[in-house]
Amino acid sequence: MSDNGIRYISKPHPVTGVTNSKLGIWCFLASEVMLFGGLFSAYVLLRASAPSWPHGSDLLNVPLATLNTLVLITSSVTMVMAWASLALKDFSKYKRYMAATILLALVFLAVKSVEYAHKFEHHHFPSTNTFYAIYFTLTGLHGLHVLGGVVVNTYFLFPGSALWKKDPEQFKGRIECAGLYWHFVDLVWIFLFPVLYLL
Amino acid sequence: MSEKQHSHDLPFWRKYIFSLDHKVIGIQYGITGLLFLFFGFCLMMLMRWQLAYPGQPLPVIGNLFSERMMVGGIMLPEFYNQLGAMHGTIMVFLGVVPLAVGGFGNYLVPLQIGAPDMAFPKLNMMSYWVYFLGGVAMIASFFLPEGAAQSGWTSYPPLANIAASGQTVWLIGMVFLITSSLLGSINFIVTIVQLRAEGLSFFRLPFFVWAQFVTSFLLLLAFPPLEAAGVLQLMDRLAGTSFFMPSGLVVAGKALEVSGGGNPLLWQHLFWFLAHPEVYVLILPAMGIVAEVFATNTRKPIYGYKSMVCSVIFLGFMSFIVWAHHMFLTGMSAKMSSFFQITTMIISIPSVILLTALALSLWGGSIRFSTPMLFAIAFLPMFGIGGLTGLPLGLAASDIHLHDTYYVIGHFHYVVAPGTIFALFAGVYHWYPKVTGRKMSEILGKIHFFLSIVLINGVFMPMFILGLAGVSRRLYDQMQFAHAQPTQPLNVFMSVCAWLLGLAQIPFIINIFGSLIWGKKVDNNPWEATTLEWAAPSPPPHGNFDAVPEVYRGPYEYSVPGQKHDFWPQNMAKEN
Amino acid sequence: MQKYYGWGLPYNASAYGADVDRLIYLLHGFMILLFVGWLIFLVVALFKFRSRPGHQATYKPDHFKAPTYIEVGVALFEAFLLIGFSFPIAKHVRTLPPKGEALEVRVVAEQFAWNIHYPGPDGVFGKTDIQLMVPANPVGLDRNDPAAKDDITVINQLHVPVNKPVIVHLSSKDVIHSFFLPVMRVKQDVIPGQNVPVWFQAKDTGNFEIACAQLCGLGHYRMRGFLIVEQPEQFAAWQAKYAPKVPAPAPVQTPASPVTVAKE
Amino acid sequence: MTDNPEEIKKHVKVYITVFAALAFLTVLTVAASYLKLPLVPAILVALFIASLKAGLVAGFFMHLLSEKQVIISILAVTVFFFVVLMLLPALSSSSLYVS
Repeated sequence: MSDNGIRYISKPHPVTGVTNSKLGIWCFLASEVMLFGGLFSAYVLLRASAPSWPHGSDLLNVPLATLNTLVLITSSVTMVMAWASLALKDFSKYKRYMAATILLALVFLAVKSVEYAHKFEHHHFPSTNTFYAIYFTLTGLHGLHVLGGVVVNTYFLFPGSALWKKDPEQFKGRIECAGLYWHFVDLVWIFLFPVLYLL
Repeated sequence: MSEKQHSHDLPFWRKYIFSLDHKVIGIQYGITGLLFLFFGFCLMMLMRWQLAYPGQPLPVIGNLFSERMMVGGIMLPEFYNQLGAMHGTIMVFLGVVPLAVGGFGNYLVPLQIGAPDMAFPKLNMMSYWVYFLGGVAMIASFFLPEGAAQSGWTSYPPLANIAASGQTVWLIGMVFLITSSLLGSINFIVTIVQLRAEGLSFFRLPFFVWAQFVTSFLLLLAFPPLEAAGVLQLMDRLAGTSFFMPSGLVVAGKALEVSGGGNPLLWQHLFWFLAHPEVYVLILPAMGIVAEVFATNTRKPIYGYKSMVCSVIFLGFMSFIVWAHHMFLTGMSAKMSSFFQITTMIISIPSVILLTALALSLWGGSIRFSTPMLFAIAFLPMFGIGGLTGLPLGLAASDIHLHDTYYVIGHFHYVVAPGTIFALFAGVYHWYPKVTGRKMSEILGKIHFFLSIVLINGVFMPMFILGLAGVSRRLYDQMQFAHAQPTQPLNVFMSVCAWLLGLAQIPFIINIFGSLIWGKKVDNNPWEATTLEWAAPSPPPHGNFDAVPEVYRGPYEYSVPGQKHDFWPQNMAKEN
Repeated sequence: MQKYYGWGLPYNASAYGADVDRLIYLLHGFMILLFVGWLIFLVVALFKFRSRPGHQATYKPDHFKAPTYIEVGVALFEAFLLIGFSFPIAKHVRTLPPKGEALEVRVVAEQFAWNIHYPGPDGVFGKTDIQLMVPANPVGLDRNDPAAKDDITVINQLHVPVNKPVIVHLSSKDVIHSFFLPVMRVKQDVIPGQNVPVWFQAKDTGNFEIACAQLCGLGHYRMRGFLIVEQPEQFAAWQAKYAPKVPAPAPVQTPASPVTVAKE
Repeated sequence: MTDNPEEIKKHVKVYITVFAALAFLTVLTVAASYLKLPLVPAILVALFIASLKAGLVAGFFMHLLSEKQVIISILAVTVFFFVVLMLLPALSSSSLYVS
């Protein structure tokens, strides 16, 4: 029971079995699925109607992207470990795992910016052709989502963690939701990587 | 310190401007929505001058505009196209949806399900202010050097891609509005699923809450593809990509330096993938309001509550597979147009069921002709005309002649203007006592109703005649076409009706502000209704109910045999 | 002069226009019938069950079965209209007449004009190139191409022989337009980057109109063309008059501004 | 979510194995791309591996395998509309368009 009487904030609803925030984050992820779905369907339509479509591996650096994928998967794991250590009431382990997640995300963004810089040097801009256009749009929007995740996670690492002492249950729920968002961002990259780089 | 005292010592700006209370946010949405409706109405009244008297200077107001819009009072085509595009955008995205979903939904859903507030109050406040930013962006685009967006509210590329800077501001405004509706819909779904009172099962929910629930799913799942399309168009306009620009374009004699390879139909598909569920977002809350007003004023339960709920859910699913009936003429083959004709015919069935169920709810009732009831009754035939005129547009054969003519404009305005907006008027008159504790004047209300119902038909009925004659839409001056000249006098009639309709809203405006002072004071249940919002005091305090209410029966238990009163509120344990 | 336009459907000069008009009238009859019957029910219900002293609403009034029959009837009639009328007409409109019989014309829509390109007696369209698209040569016809020698290009003047199917190949140079012939009940969006054929067959001669039905910018309202349906002899005479006089190879003017189309 | 420590410790082992599987699948899909398969099989292979990885992340990391019915039904509705959205390009492919 929070201050203005809204129930099921930290305790799950007896019938539906979920807390408000978990249902809310899943609804948000549903809309994100439709957002990236719209961009993927644009990709498919553009590729189908294009007379010639370059091979991703010819224009893009696949080994670097593979490393990037592994970095993002590792950050997904450290995120779920952070949540698990909260479940084990081990706050210090949580802080280490959360820091690792943020660090890995920054590595991912760094690799991405290196990749972008490399392309801009060779005058491959979004306006060069439709392949680069959809490549920059998809990876750019995904990058923005990664950045958003980093900002939220940093909040939970420093100022947000004060809630741990006041209401551990609610804080664990928040970290779970941040985790769900983060795994979703990783999920999108899991599809982006083969579609853009390997096909 | 209980919640009630806590809210009293909030500073003014925390209590009214950046409030977390769903009722204050509902009123904020309501007032902003009504202001934008009025602003969109004024844009239309300007357009009506050019349509009725093409090329003649606008008497007084004409010289207020800058040289780029009106030269010596004579409207320029650029300004006319801006008015057309912004009238559509403002009425749909800034007027009706925020009023129907943001205003009515935010205020009433928590009350009708017995919840103290929405599930995420901060998210609720943020969704209002993101909507507000979107509105500011749309209005600011008028003051750009080359004016606002001018390629229609559908902004089809390549025209939208090569348009002036107003289109970029329109896209940014749209991204804000879409984000606001998205956050709002998450709030609604979680509130309706999680915070229902004890004993309030899904099939005891008032139909208004069902309508808002399905509307929230449409907003949640249909808006993001348009956001994706908006991102693509922003990239086209700012980063020089060519998602929607095919190669080999020659504009004004010069070949366009774009990488080409894009497909303009991609935008149309993504836009209409949203825009058809969007039109159901416009109509479902209106049907919810009409159902509530009907039950209360016929003193009997709604006919076929379960069949209406199933139709609304079926409508929600079907609305996602009909979008291409807006694109019959883009060169699609007979096979594809047949598929979308069939789905369009199928989707007309739940709408007919909903309309028939509402009409049959009158049978056997004891009908009180109060102002909300008058507007709700008028909704039925008006939405009926809107729906019926959708038939010739839904069949590809007749759509060939009628597509993109004034017939289409008559069709969708009948659904939105005398349909949704009349239902919203009914809602304002019906719930004003709950929001302010005072009743609106019946005399002013009836004047407003009888003037509006006559004039609104005067504006939109002739559009079908223009449409059959083949007059294309969005024409700055239809006198240029021989096939459009005979119907030009009708435009004068329509314009006069439109201006008078503007005047007919004055009793409504006087009523809204006047009743705050001289309206009759009422208790918490002036209409003797059964749903939960009438169990809370009017206006309800922060937190709505003292304790979480207990619900014992369905939402519309009126004239139950063997009861003293002819209404049996949901939360009343023993008989009434 | 015979009055072609008035209130309601314009004059029908198309061979298959009668089917479309019949469908539109049938639909509107059905709609008016449904609406009036339904309005009568509404008025009767409102009057019969208005609240008055001594009148009590009934909790569960016994509802007659009529509404469900009406709903099913409406659905069946809609299905009949769909399969009986709309599909055949839509299919008829979409299947082009055999190439041999029909006159083929290319119409290139441009911001605020219809450029019309006839293949000329040899029946073959000349090559076009966007490099050559200058105001004097809006279609960008390359006169050096042998097939283009006899091609005729005109602006806003679509001459068509009567009682002969005409296939119009629509393409656009800049934005989306919509090729609309009110009297022929023909309308087809012209999407840049696509070449969409549409066909019609005139059954009467006369001076009719071409209109643009899709917002295409400032001049959308004045994008007017003329559709002149005439006897075959007059059509041949007109074509002869407009055939290029001296087949001198048109000097390849370098377009005004050196324009490079970005590489594909 | 059961909160007792042993349960969580078991979960942690699962997360590590899932992590290994994801890493392996990533390397596998990259290796598959070097086979230079023709387009359609390449798409099928890549999408199959990607769906496998997505299933692992969604099932274990996002606890979808043990999730409540209300969330599963919302996701089912979303998948239905996602499929319609992905059919959109097929509907506007040139075969269905006269041009």
